[in-house]
Amino acid sequence: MADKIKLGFLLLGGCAGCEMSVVDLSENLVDALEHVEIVFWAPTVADVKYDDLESMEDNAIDVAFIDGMIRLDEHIHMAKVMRKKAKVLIAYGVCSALGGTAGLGSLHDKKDLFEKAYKNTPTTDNPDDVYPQPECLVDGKYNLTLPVYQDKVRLLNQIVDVDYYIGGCPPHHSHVAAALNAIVTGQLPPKGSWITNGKAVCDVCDRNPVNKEGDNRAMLYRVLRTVDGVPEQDTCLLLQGYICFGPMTQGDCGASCLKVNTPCRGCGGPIPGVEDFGAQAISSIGSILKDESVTNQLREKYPNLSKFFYRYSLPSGILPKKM
Amino acid sequence: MEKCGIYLGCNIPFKAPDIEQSFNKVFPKLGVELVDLEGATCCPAWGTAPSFDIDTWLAISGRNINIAEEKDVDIMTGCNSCFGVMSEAKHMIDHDAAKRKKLNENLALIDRKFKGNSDVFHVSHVLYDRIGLEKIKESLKYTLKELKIAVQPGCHILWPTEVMEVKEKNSFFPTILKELCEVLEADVPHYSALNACCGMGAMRSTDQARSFGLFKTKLVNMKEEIDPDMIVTTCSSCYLQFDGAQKNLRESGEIDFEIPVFYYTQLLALCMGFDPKNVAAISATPRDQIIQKIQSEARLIKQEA
Amino acid sequence: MAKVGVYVCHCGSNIGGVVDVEAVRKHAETLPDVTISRQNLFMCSDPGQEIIRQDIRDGLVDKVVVAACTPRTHEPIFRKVLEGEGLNKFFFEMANIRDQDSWVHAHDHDGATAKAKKIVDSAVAKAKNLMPLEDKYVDVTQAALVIGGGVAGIFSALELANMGHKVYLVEKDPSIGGVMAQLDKTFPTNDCSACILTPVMVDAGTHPNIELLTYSEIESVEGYIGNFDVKIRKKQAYVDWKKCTGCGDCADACPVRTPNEYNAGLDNRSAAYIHFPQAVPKKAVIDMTSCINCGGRKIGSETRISKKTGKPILAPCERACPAGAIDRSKAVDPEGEILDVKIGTIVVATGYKVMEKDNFKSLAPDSPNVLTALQLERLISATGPTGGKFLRPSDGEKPKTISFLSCVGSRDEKHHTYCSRVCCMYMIKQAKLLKEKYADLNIYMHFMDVRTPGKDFDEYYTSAMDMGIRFVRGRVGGIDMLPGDKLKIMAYDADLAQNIEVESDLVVLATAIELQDNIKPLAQKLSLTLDGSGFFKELHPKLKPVETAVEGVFLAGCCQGPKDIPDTVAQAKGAAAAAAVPLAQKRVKIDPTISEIDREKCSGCGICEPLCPYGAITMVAVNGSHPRARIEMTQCKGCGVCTTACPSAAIELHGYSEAQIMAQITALTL
Amino acid sequence: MAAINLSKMNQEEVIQAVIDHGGAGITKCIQCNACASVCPVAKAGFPLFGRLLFRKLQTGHYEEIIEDASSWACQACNRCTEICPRDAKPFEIVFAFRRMQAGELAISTSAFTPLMSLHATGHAVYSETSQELREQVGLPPVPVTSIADEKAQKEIQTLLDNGPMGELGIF
Amino acid sequence: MEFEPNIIGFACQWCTYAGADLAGNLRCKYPPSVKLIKVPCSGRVKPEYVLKAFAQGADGVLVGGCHFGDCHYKDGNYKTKNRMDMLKQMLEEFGFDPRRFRREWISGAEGKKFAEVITEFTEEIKELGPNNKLIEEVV
Repeated sequence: MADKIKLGFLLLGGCAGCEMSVVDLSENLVDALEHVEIVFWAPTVADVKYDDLESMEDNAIDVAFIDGMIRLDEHIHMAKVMRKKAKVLIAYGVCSALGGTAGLGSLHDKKDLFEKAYKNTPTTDNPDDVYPQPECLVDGKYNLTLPVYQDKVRLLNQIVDVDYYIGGCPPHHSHVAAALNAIVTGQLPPKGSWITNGKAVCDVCDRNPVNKEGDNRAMLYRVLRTVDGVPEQDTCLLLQGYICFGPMTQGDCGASCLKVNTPCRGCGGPIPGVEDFGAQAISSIGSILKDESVTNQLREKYPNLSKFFYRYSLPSGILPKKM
Repeated sequence: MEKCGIYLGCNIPFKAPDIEQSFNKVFPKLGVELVDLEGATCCPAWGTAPSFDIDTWLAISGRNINIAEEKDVDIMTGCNSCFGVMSEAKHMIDHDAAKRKKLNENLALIDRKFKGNSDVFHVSHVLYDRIGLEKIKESLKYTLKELKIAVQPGCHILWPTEVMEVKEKNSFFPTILKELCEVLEADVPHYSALNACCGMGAMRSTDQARSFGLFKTKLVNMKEEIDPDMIVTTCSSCYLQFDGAQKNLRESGEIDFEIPVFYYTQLLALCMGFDPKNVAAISATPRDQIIQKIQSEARLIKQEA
Repeated sequence: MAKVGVYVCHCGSNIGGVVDVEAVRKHAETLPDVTISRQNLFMCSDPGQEIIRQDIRDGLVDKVVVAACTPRTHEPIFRKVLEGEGLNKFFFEMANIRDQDSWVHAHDHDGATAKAKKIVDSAVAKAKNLMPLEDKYVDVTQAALVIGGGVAGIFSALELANMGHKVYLVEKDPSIGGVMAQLDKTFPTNDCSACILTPVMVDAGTHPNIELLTYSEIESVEGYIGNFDVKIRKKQAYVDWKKCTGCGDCADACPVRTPNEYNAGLDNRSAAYIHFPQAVPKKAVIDMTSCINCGGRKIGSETRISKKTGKPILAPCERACPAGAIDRSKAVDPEGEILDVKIGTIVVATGYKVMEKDNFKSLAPDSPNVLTALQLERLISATGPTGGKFLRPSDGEKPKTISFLSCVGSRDEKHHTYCSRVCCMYMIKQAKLLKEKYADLNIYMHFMDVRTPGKDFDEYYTSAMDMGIRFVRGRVGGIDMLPGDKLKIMAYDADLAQNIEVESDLVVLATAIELQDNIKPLAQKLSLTLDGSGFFKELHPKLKPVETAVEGVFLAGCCQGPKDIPDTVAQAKGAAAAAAVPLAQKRVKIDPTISEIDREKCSGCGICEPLCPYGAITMVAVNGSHPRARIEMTQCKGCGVCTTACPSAAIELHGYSEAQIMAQITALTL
Repeated sequence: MAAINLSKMNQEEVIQAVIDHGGAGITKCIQCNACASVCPVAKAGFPLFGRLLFRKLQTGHYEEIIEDASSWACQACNRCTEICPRDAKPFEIVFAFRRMQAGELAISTSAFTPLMSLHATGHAVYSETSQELREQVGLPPVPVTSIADEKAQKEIQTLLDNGPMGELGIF
Repeated sequence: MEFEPNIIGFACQWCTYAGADLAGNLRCKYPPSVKLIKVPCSGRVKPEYVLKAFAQGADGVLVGGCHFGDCHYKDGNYKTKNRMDMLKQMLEEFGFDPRRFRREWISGAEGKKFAEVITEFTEEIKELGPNNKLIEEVV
């Protein structure tokens, strides 16, 4: 048997949900392990120090998956180290690829975010205004450090070269399986690509009116949020007035959210060829609003448009942060 | 009770205070509380600041309007000139950002800031548009049946229509004052020089003879075409010209008739039954006779049970 | 790598007098992919074109950028040059450094030169990304549509019909004839309007190639040049026109009185009426908005039998009709019927209206003795409300003094800034006709200035002075109403330098000509735009006066701008000739700058489908996969709305592609 | 009258001055005479009204007409503005010319009294005898306007003194 | 040297572009700040283009289309309005001065208006100063 393909997993600024999708492979993972071995999986699975990765030989890992966005100098450092150690580097999951929900933090400055997190939440009691400091001298001799918080969220590809991208929050396990399969069978697309079927959620959505006999796409004559009532099953959410990003989002998830009556929020990332998810969403959604009154409804229901349209992708936009 | 800032100007408080008194009587009775505008100055008159410097004009008008703003009321004025000056000033301030900026720089010198919350109304606009003919009709004690009125709306309440809050249907053939008189049951026929200028104001101070000439044309036209029992105006300047210049013309032998002149609220106050000693006491052209006639027993309106 | 040739035009001194042309040329030379950069006095001239031809022949350039005027006029000229040399004609891009640069920045030579360089950068960036495109052709339906049956529409229709083309002539009123049918006489020959128009109307009504559709309106227009699908609504006349003989008995029997449009509201007509005596077709209609349903004879109601007489109870109109053309018990659709016709080209000749006097508050509009000139025209016409007797409306007295006011609503920023072109002449005509008939009539003509540019026009004007008609120079500022229904004109005689007043029995306002009220919906149906004066916009004010921005749609008559009858007829014939060209060519070119879907990229979300204004997009199932979008080439007009909306970036608009626009943005910024 | 050599007239400068003083419509006037036909100044027989004034200004007349009092007879009735077909706002041009005259103190002496009164009391028109009249009809002798209000008088003086009018030395 | 703003204008060929040509015909004067990119319809302008222009340092961006009811393609300008109004709000949320972005309806007959809009827009941007910040941040 040929050498197994060596995989590595590294979590940066994220929740490890993407790695849960690997676990969700269940039996498939067992099958896969015939062809691959995982040589690094931190910090989610193994407790390691910086040294453990730094001391590996360069290119020791065949394919590395990095999930999470980049907010701390530690993230930057580890991403660079991992790039050296890996032959192929995959930005795994929407945080790593596009910034993710945490990327919306770039619409605020550090001061705002710290005040909110360490002082102003209802359950926080911080009368002395204590905030995390990058350095702290304890007992006059122990210089303790914390990773330095950066001014904005960055994407992996803004730090190192990225070979492939996988969207999703998290990526659907079937998507992960397909990616692993491509790796194992050597059927990866050209470098720099997204590993995706390249079609929108609508393509695989049973609700899409285009996919139904005798039904048609139509303009939106109202805007609803899910709090306004439970959407009808089986009918396209857009047609009902629930803004759904299915048309502009990669559909490798198999339209999972739609299956549980929830509108797509775009975690799959934009269809290849589209540079800026939010700008395209404005363009596409803005086109099918019947008239100005519907646009106004949308603006009323979603007072902050940027956080709505860029929910998973703000740092990847042409304007990547608050100016 | 609806509130309205009463802007007096100069002519009314100093030359015809009986008009001021007629406001005090008439408006509360019609459900409008008059709010004093303490410290208000001249509007400023066309011949003063507006003839010298636009920003100074806007500053003085803006200050007057600001006094009303601070009391949270609109402005009502009984003088057409004041109405014209302040309406045009307000229009300029509202539509020209640079002028507004300059205005507030000027007002900052006296610790004021123009907000733009108060509108400028004429007495006749408040009567016609905000109070309404119906309410006036209900307040009357005497009728003017079979009395003929020549109305004189005056110029500044007609043009430019662009700057006004309340507009005539056709400013060249105005009907607001006509309707206000008709509700008193008087006869208000049309005469051809209805919208002609009376010659008061700047023209009279520049050249009295020419001013009187223009006035005479109009007065004679009224007399010949409709021969009215009285002349009714809602402009204090027109009032002074019709009342005063008529006397001059008669004394110089240019006319041989006299027509009593009323400011509309004076006439309205009389019809409501107020004492002429308060509301119609000062005039150069006699009007005792017609006042007696108006407040006569025969003209009492019978209240329906 | 592209070989871009840049050619900078001086346009005489139009560009060269402001922009440093040599500096721009030099700058272009430094741009990547630019192989040649040249300048010439007039690039559009033969020698200018030859420079480009030679460079193409020498293999020096394969993409051409001309920095000159606007592509809106000159792009076709240069494309032909490329085509002539065997280069794809879409390998051409224009840099507009005249209309949008030198002409507007004459005060800033450096700024204009710097801007010209950026504009060239942008054009070169686009040129590098140009793709070859091929023209496509479709067949032309052999029929024309003329909208409007006034003198313009009639002549356009006749001209096309005489060339052998099938013509549908659509008129909203019951008869063709338009405003000209309301006129008494016409200047400068004073021939009777009816006498010269009626025979032409009859020609149009009887021509074998003309299908007359009066009392009809355009419901919708779809399609494109050569292949318009037009729906025409034949309004409900409530009279069976196949039986109606035009005898007018129904009109005589009808008791209703409602303002008569034909007489400009000066008298009344009945609800059942014939448009006017010389109507073509001479058919009656019943105007249901004013009909009072005599005898409870609502349309479609059952006929009741009188108990007294035992006869059916009929409305007077039904009873009067000797031809049995009115049957009120018959339920007919109040909306009329819709005709579907296929059309190759369209002539729009919807005419004009004159402004109503109510618009002019200072001119005593409430006086019955203030008339518009069109009302006077009816008042002095033999077919008018007084049978041609000149009597003033308030009391039927014969006027002794009449005043004409010019430029009412014309040359006035509060109404229309343009000159209505015909008022001076028709006022003089009306004055002359009156003076000829009533020598003792005092006539005052108040003018800003008398405009008489036309054959025999000025002689017509001066002869009016000889007749004793008095001309006063000075715009009238107001009219007072005097006792006895008289009117006092307030004027200022500019030549006398004196205020004057004129007491008149009758005042005539020469009110402005403007587009008909309800024309905007028609404009939208036809995708036509209006110009700053509110008339239909021609494609070019000088060189394309009958063409519009919509290929295959042409303009004739006053809907394009005020004009007199000779000019209207000339333009009508011109529009007919232009509209006949595609019919004669039998096929037309389809512009390839339209959108196309990359089926491989399409996700089938369907967002684009409801957006297309022409319904060109359909979702089509393709072997096994979900449906994908498809654009019908002949229906797409290339707006790019779908391209912008497509969330899968699957739609390309040829000629305005993503790569081209992005390259331009980059060229203009970085 | 001898012919005027137009090429020697200062047209641009005069027109610019009119515009600077608030008469931007001066270049729009086409001498249609509508304003003159209804102007009270014209009808009362003053020599220099509306259209004629505008023509003079358009052709660069200034010194020749600076002392003419006609413009001060303008009633500001604005009928001209309402009907001007060019939307030139004739009233504003007349007043612009007035301001040019005022800037050179080319105003009648009778205009000074109201100005000084405005500065002193806040009212352009005021007479002592009014107190008696007011009491006669049952009003307090002075109204609540600036006439009895020192702070208000200070305010109006500040506004007048700090503008161009303050520089004319009238007050 | 005085700051001359760089304004990128996306102009529909039937209205705003034609209006700009008419401004030339009428010899209306305006500052040489604006350079137009001709598009068939304002509905062809992607919000992305506006962002791109700003990111690459444009001081102002104008999207010009036909007045409502005048669109050569019936209703492309309504789409433009929906898209661009939302974009403008989003720009503001990004802390970007929305005055740098304008959506204007200028018809082919409004040459004078085109010149006025550009003059006024240029003045406004001159007051705001160059769009340096964004260049630093993004590029």
